[in-house]
Amino acid sequence: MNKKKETAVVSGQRQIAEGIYDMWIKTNLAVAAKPGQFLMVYPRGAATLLPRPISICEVRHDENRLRIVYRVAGKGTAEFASYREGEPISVMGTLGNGFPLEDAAGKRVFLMGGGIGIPPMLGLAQALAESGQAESTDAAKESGQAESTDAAKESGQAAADSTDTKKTDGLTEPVSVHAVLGYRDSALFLKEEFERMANVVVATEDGSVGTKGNIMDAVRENTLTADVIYACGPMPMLRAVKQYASEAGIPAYISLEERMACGVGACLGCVCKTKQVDAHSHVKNARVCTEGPVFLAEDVEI
Amino acid sequence: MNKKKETAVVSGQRQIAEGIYDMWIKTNLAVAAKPGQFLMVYPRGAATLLPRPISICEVRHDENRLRIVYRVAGKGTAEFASYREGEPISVMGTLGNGFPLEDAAGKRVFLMGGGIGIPPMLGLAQALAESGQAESTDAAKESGQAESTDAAKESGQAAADSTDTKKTDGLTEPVSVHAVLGYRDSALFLKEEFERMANVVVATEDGSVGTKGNIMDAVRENTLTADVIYACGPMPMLRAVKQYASEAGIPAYISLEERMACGVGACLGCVCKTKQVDAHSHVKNARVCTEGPVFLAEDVEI
Amino acid sequence: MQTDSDTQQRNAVRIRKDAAMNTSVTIAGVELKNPVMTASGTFGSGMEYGEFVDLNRLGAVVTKGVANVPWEGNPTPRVAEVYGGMLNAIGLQNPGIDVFMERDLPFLSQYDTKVIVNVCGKTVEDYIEVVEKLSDSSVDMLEINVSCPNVKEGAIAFGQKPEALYSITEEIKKHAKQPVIMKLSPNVTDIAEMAKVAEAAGADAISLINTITGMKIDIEKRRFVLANKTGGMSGPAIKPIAVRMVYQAAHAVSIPVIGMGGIATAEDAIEFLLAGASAVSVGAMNFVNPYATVEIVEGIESYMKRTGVSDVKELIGAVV
Amino acid sequence: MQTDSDTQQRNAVRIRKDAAMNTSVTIAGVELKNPVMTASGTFGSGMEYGEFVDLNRLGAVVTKGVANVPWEGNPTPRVAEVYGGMLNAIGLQNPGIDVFMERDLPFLSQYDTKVIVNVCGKTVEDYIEVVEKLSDSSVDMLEINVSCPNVKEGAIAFGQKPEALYSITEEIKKHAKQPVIMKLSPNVTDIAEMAKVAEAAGADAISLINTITGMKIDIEKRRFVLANKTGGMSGPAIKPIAVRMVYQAAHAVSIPVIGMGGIATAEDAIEFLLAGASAVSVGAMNFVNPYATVEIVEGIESYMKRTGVSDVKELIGAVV
Repeated sequence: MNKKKETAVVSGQRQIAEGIYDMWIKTNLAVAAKPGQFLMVYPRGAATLLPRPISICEVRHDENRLRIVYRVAGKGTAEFASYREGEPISVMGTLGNGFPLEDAAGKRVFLMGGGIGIPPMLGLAQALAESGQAESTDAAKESGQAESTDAAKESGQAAADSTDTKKTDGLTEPVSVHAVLGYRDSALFLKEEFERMANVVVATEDGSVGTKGNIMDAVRENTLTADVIYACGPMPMLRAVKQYASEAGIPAYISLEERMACGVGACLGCVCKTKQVDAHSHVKNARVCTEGPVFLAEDVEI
Repeated sequence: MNKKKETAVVSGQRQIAEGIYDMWIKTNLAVAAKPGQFLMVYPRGAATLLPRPISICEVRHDENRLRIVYRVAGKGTAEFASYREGEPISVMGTLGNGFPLEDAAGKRVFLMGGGIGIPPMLGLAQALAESGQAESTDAAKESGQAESTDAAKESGQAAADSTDTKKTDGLTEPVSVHAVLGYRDSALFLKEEFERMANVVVATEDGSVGTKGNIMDAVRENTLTADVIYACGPMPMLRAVKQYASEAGIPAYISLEERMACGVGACLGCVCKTKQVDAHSHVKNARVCTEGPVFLAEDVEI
Repeated sequence: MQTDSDTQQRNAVRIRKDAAMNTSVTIAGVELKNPVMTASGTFGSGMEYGEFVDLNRLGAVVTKGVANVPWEGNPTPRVAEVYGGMLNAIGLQNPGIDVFMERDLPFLSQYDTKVIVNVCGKTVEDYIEVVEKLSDSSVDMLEINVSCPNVKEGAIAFGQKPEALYSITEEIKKHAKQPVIMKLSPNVTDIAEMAKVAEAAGADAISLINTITGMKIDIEKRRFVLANKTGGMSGPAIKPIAVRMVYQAAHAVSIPVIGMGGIATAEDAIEFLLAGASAVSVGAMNFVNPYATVEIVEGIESYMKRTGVSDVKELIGAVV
Repeated sequence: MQTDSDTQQRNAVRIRKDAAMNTSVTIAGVELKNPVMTASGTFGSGMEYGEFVDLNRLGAVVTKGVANVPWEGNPTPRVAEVYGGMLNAIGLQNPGIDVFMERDLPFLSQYDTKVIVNVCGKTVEDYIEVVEKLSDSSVDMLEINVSCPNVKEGAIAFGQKPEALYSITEEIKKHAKQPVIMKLSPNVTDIAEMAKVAEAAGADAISLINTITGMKIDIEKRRFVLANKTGGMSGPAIKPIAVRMVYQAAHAVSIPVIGMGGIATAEDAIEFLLAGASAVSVGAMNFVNPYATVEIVEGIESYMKRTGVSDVKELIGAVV
């Protein structure tokens, strides 16, 4: 898969919460984009030269369109927020490894998103839902769908084993998907879209909706359990997710953020600490932009 | 007269020759603007912070509008050239001393413009024409218009004396106005507008129209003479004007260009060498932005 | 049509300074009503920008450099734009101390702001002549320019070598009646060392950074853009270098540090205060926004209000 | 939709290099097909940007700094944006010379471009170990990093003092089989002196400027943006300082100078050549435009064509 920088076109943008923008981009980069990958978006302003890494929220492969949902956090993103339909936008992509969908097969899945970490979980929720559809139209019909559901509930191991028999085009349906979403307040951006594809549980910092507190509080309050976790959000949340997963003995795939410059693995700006010596760097650092942004929580020191 | 920086509005812009743009600006700065003064125009781009000094081409006091005609010479002016009607434009003004109109009273006048030095001469031509109209409606009717015309032709001194008797609102009509305009080629921007107010003589570098050569060549070829000169253009042209005026024993007011930073006399970037010690600087340097841009040619070393 | 000064005036009304808010700072015993000053050479003697801002709102006005006699300065072009900033090689053109005292000082004295005279010279004697002429004047402080990169003699020659800086500082202190601020050059290997030398020689304060020597070449005409070939670079482009040097200098000495270099906004000014500056100067950005100084005064007040800072001195050196 | 690489390819076709046009330059006996190189630390070992540009088009690839053993580098955040540029404090993270020789060097050797290895170390012995391991390799030149501002030991300590620079240069020359380029720090008072010292100690060429030490403070969080507090500044913002230093260095020595600092376009590259650089490196701007290097190669060719320059060497030091 080749990385490219190109001048794409904004095919639509709207504000969906205070400071949160929802933009569709017409770009050839959509062809190979996967949930959990990101784009580098380049401001035009001469004072803000570095590209901004922004997670891909949704992909329409057939329409050559990508969706990004981002928070205005400075001059660069404020510039992006001013773009109207039809304007050019300078993007590079698609970057990063993305979430391993195959590990959701036959499992009870948590999609955990906090704040501006919520948007990339939407694309993942869609991909998981589509894997289910794919299955129900072919593989699922062959093998019957109830079979592994109970097994998966028993243990993650059992579910993992079952994937071998069920895999269709590398994907199989998860048993259940809970989207656990943490917001600041009642501005529940994207929540309705999640509800079409997952069971949604909400936590808000101000307690205005759902559980007052963070996403782990919401999990406890709703006595939810899972076999695998996918998560994106602020570092304190990811630390809590890592600890929870470790105690529960389940894998957690977490998408990390770090200040980046190049986005392609050249500058070594965006490393995270790893438990083992990294195969590329030969030290205990992995490049978030290239080896990540998604890591198995137990592999990284956060 | 207070200087101000303000966010004005572009009220229209068109390209009138290759790389030459004609922009009208709606601005309160028009109130006190005079021919030969200039604006500082500020690019928005973060790499191009310094304002660009641009001569005022025309003023409509009654409409709060100013006209600038400028050449695209770099990133800043290229940015200005992209502005559409209704867009904001950041300007400071009005700056500089302007041309002394009163010295044209009762004289045979040369307005000499070379290249992008042509536009400021248009506003001067208008002001001189208006001074004539003002006169013909009041002062001229009283004293009779033919009187000083012959006297003025005899000598500049006689004409200067006559201004005392004819001055109306500080202005009187010149006897004749020749606009001597030097262009690169046949792209004779603004020429038709000059023709409504002055006798126009053209020189082109490539000889495609009028005299082949510079404006002094055109003066010689047409055996024109004058009692006072107003000029704006590139330095070699202004040097030729200075020499011509000196040999002819007539005053020449020349508008100088120099790289500027502040535009208000603070930075001392844009000085020109003066014959005598300058009253402000106490050295033989005058600030083009403040003491100028119009100087009596004999007062400056160019 | 919205004039930028209208906006400024509206803000002035909206962001009324809290009575309990203390914005004053003290440099070498001189109390400034707020930490915002002008950078020498960018504000004339205040007259030109007095048409745009109320000089009474400023902590201090620092004048264009003044020598013992008039200086003609360098040939033109003297200024050039660079990415995010500018180069200048004015060469310290000035009308000399006598004209300054007759014309500029009386003008400045009308205002309720502190007056800091920037002093330049080719020899130590030149500096001392100016310093002595000012000794009975109403001038509040002296800033000694030993860091102008654009003149051949004097100036930066004193500011790039520790021994030279020490001896000129010591000599000026012997003759100065007012507190002495030594203005340091960034064109050095070790700014902390230079700061310490100035302090050891008796300076009451230091200010930095002066401009950084730069060059621009016109590739079409194949010649230098500035007649002087090199010029001093200023503007937002150099701010990170200036913040670093202010931080290093402030942590090397106990005398106050006046920080400058690319300050365009209140946010920039606060960054310098947090790095250790006791006051800040606005320089080249006056050319870009003639209202910058007062907007920064107001912006610091609104930051203090928003973040619950009652005394601006709490910000000084708060990031370590 | 127009991809930037499409544009680049169209240009490549349109601006066919004139057969009579000579773009090659020679540095210490090594002939580069054109004067455009990459700046160490901004281009990895070529692999990452090989997805964007044809490495065969470059005069040389200069690798990320390599030490005798793997280095972990600094904590994050390691990078920050500043006005017209960036700060970095990577801290020379690298996999060590053995991995470099096993993995990166064979990759680079596939291409028809010169390979210059940037060497870093904490002690003179560290440097020499790397230099000796490379002595029988296919590497064309060595660039000795004595100017990284982001590591506590070694690096810049060798690059800011004339005596230290002299002795490490002399020592490395004793062990190096390939030509040695000393990469100089701009964080010095007198770059011409440092250039002369490097030449006197036997350097075959010098390269400059490395990054300028800068700092950025987050005024909302009241903390340094970089974990290392300071970082090296690069990008268009520093270009005028770099051009000035290249000019001063080139006029102080007779060995070739490789110029860099904020080069974003062919025009920038040509400015450095005119100032006296024999070759140029593209650094931080690779991050902004991954096609920058090849666009600059092509832009130099089209400038030569337009202005009637048949040999790029005519441009070197042409403005005095």
